[in-house]
Amino acid sequence: MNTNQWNRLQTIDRRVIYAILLVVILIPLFFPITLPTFPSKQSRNFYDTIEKIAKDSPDKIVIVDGWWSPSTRGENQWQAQAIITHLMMRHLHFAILSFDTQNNTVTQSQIVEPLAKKYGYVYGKDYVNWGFRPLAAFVPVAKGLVIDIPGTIKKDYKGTPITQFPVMKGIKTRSDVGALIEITPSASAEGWLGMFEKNNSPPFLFAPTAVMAPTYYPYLDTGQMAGMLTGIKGAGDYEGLLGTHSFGSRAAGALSLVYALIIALIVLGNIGYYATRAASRKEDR
Amino acid sequence: MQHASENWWVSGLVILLSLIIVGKVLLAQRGRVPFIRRISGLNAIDEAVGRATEMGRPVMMVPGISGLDVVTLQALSIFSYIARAVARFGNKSIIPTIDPIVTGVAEETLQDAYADAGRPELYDSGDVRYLTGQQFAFASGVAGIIVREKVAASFLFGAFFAESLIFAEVGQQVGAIQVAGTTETNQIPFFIAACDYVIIGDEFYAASAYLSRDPTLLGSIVGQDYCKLLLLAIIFLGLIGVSLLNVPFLAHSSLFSHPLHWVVDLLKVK
Amino acid sequence: MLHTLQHFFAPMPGHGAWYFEKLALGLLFMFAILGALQLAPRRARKGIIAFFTFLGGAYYAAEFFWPTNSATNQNFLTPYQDTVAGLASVVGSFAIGLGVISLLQNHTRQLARRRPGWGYSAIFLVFFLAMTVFGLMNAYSAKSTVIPAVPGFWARQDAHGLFQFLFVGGLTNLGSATFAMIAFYIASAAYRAFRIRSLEATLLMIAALIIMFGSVSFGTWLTHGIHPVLADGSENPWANLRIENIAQWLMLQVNTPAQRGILFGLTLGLLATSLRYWLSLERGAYFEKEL
Amino acid sequence: MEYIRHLFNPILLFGALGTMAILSLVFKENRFYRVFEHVFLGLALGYDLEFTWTTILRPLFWDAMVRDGQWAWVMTVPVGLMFYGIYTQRFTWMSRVVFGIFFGLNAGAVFQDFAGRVVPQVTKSFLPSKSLIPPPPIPGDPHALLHQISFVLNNFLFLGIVVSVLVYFLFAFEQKNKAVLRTAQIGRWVLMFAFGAIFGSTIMTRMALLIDRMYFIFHDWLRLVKG
Repeated sequence: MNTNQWNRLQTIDRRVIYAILLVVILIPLFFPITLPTFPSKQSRNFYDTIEKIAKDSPDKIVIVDGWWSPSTRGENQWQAQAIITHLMMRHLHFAILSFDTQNNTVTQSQIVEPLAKKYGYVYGKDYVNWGFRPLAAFVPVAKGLVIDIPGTIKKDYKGTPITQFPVMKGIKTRSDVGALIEITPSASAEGWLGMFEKNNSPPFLFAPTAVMAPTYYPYLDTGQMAGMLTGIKGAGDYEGLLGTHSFGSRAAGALSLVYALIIALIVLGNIGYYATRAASRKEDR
Repeated sequence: MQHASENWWVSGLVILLSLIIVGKVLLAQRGRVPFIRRISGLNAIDEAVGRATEMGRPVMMVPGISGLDVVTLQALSIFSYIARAVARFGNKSIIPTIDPIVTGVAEETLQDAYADAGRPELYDSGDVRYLTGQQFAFASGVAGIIVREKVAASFLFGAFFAESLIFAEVGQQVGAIQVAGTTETNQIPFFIAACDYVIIGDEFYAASAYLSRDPTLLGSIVGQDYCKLLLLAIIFLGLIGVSLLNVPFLAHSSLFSHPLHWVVDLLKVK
Repeated sequence: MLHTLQHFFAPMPGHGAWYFEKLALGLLFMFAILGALQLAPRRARKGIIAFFTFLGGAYYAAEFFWPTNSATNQNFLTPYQDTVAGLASVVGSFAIGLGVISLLQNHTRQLARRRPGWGYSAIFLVFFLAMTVFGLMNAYSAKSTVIPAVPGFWARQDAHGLFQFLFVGGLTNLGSATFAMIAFYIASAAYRAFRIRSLEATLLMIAALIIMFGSVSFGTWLTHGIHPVLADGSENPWANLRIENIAQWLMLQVNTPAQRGILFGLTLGLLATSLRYWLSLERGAYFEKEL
Repeated sequence: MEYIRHLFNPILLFGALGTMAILSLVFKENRFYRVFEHVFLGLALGYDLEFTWTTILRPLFWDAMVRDGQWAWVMTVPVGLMFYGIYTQRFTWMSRVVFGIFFGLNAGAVFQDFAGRVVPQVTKSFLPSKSLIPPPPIPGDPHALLHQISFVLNNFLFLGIVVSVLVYFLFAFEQKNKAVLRTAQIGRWVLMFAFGAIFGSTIMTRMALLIDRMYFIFHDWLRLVKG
C-alpha cells in the first residue's frame, strides 16, 4: 500500500462511521445474537442476594425504589424489568416506591403489570405500589421507613390505606424488609446509606446507569452494598443469570458490537497514522 | 454540614481560606502585582477571532447551560475579553443563552465590551439569543446555529453537561476553531477530544485574570494558590497522624494515640 | 414593634378589610423605593448596587455561620430559608419575559419581513403558542373539549390529550433523540482523538481502552481464565490482573485522586470568585462601566 | 388495517418523525432537521412558560397572594420589573441592582457548599486508611506481605496523584524550579489518564440511549422487532 491508502485509514469519513454504527446497533435488535455472557462479580452478587432472601426469609418484603424517568429508560427500564422478573420467579413480595412522577406510572403499567400476568401476581396480595414521593420528601420517608413503614407510607398509589392489603401484613419496620433495591440515574445511594441502611442490613442492591457506576465501587469494597448492576450491561448480565434473554441481553449484545467497532476504529486510525508517518519520514530522507 | 457550629474547626478553616484570598486581593490592589503562569489555550483567542474575520464568518460563545451563577458570570467575563477582540476585528458574535436572566447580563456585557473597544455600533439586538430553558432543546438549537451560520470560532466556557459533545463535534465538523473550558470535570475529556484548545479545572477561574492582567484578579489567584498549599499541608499532617497510628508502639500507648486521634479527627463532621 | 409588623404582614385569607388597600400600599411603597433609587445621585449608583449585592449574600452567609440551637440545629435565620428561596424564584421567574420578548421579537420580525427562513419562524410560533395554551388548559381544565369528535374519523380530544401529544409525543421524544445524537459523536470523537500522536493523547487512549474492555463481555472474556480463587480455596493474587479489576483499580486509584485534585482547585476558584462578587471586588467591563 | 391505524397513532408518529429528523443532523444539515428543531424550540419555550407559571408563580405567588391573602407578595412585582430596565436608557442601571441581588444570593451560599463538599474530601485523603505505614497483617492471611505492599504502594500512588495534580494547578509560583515543573508535568499526564477513563466509562450510557431510540422506532412504532 502506498501512503495515500494508509492515509485513508486515518481519515475515514464520519458519515461512514455513523452508518456502520447504526447497522451494528440494528442487527442484534432484529437477529438476537446471544453472546456468551460473563456476568461481573457485582451482578452475580446482586443475583445471589435475591436468591438468598428467597431461601432464608421469603416472608419479608423487598422495596424496589426508582428515581429514573423515561429519559434514561434505555438502561434503567431493562434493569427494572430483569430485577422484577427475578422477584416474581422466586415469588418474593415486593413494594414499588418512586421519587419521580413518571417513574411510578411507567414501572406499574409497563413493567410490573405485564409481568404480573405472566407470573400470576395479584395486586395487594403479592405486591403493592407505594406510589410517588417528591424528592423534597426523601429524608422523612427514608428515616420513617426505619421505624414505622405503615405510618410513613399510609396509602398506596391509588389512595387505599396500605394496611388493608394482605401483602403488608406483619410489615412494620426495617427488620421486615428483605432488601432495598435502588434503580437510578442519579446519586441517590448516599441518602439511603445514610438514613435507612445499617451495615448493609437489609441488603442494599444498587442499579445505576453506567456513567454513575464508577463512583460507587468504594461502597462495594466496604460492604455497604450487596451488589450492583452497571447500566445495560448489568441488565444483560442479569438476564443471562436468569436465562430469560429479553431485550437487555439483546442490547448488551449490540453494545458489545459497538465497543468492538469503536476499538477497531481506534486501531485502524492508529495503524493509518503510524504508517503514514513512517512513510513520510522515509520520503524526507 | 448545614451550619458552622457543627464543627468550628471546619468553619474556621473556611474563614481562614476566605481571609487569605481577600487579603491577597487587597494587597494586590495596593500595588503588589503578582505574576501568573501561561495558560496555553487562552493565547489562541486572537488567532481564532482573526481567522473567523478573514473567512467572513461569525464567532460564537456559549456561556454554559446553568442559570445565573458564579460559573456563568465568570464565563461572561471571559467573553467580554473575546468580545473586545471581535470588536477590534469588526466581526460579529453570537451568544446563545439558556436562561432569561443570563440573557440580560450577556446583553449588557456584550454592549459594554463593544463600547470599551470603541465600536458600540457593532452591537445588534439579535446577537444574544435566548433559545429555551430546556437542556436538549437548547442543544439542538445551538447545533442548528453552528451549521447554519457556519461559525468559524467557537468558545465554550461555563457549566456544560452531556450536551458538551454535541456543541464540540458539530463545531468540529464545520471546521471552527474551538476553545473550551468547563467546571464540570466529567465533560473535559469530550472537549479534549473535539476542541483545539481546552483549559482544565480551575484554569477556568484563572482565565479572566490571565487575560486582563488586572491586579485584583491576579491577587485573587495568588490567594487561591496559598489556599491550595494550606490544604496540602493539612492532608500531609493528617497522613502523618494516620500513619503513626499504624505503628504498634504508638497505637497502644494512650499517651500518643489520644492526641493523634484528636488531630486526625479534627475536621470530621458527625 | 416586631408584633405590630407581624400583624401588619399577616395573611388575610378571606380578603378582609384593607386587603386591597394593603395591596395598593405594597405596590406604592416599592415603587417609592425604586423612585428614590432613581433620584439618588449617579455616583451613588455603584454603591447602591454593591449594597444590594452584599445584602443578597449576607443571608446565606449569616445563616451558615450563626451559632445554632444544638437541639434543633437551627438558628433564628433558618426558618426563613423557604421564604428566601421562594422570593428568589418568584422574582427570578419574572425575568422569563426577557427571554420570551427577545425571541418573539426576532421571530415575528422574520415573519413580517418574509426574510429567508421565515417559514421556520412560523413553525416555531405555532408550536410555542400550542404548547403554552394547551399546557395552561391542561393545568386548569384538563377535561375540556378542544376538538369535537367526528364520528368515523377521530374521537373527542380534550386539553389533556393535546398536551400529552405535544409533551410526550413531541418534547420528550425530541429530547431523547437529541441526547441520542451524542452516541454518534462519541464514536467519531474517539476515532479522531485517540491517536498515538503525543504522549498525552496516548495516555487518554490507553485509559479509555482499558475501561472499555473492562465493561463488555468480550473484554472480560479475555481474562476470565484467571480464577479469583485458587484450588486450595484462598484468593488468587493474579486475579487483580483480570481486566475488570484493572479497570476498577484505575477508576479508584487514579481517577479518584485526580478528580480530587481538580476539585480542590475548582472549589477554591469558586470560593474566591464568590467572595469577589459578594464584596463587589470584581473587575471587568461589566463591573467597571460608568453608570 | 389495525397496523396502519397504529402507525398513525399521533403520539408515536410525532415522536418517530421527530426522532428521525433530529438524528439526521449527524449526517447532514437538512430541512427535515430544521423543521423539527424549530418545533422543539417552540415546544420547549411554551413548556418553560407553562412550567414557570404552574410550578412557581401560581403556587408561590398568585395563590399565596390571592387565595391565601398573603398580600405582601405584591411587593415582588416592582422588583421583577427592574429586569426590564435594560430596555431603556434611563433605567438600565436598575437592572443591575436586581442582577446584583442574584449575584449575592449565589455567592453567599458558597461557604456552606465549601464546608460541606470540600472539607470531607480533604479528610477522605487521609481517612480512614490512607496510611503510608501498613496495618499489622491479618492472622492466617496467606498473602499478608503482598497485601501490605499493595496497601502502601496504592496509598503512595494516591497521594502522589493528588499532589502532582494540585501542583499543576498552581499559577503564581513561577514554574522555573525544576522539581515543581516536573511534578506539574506528571500532574498533567495523570489528568490525561483520568480523562481517558472518564471517556471510556461514559460510552455505555450514551450508546444505551441510541439503542433505546432504535427500539422506540422499530419496536414501539414499526413493531418490526419483537420482545
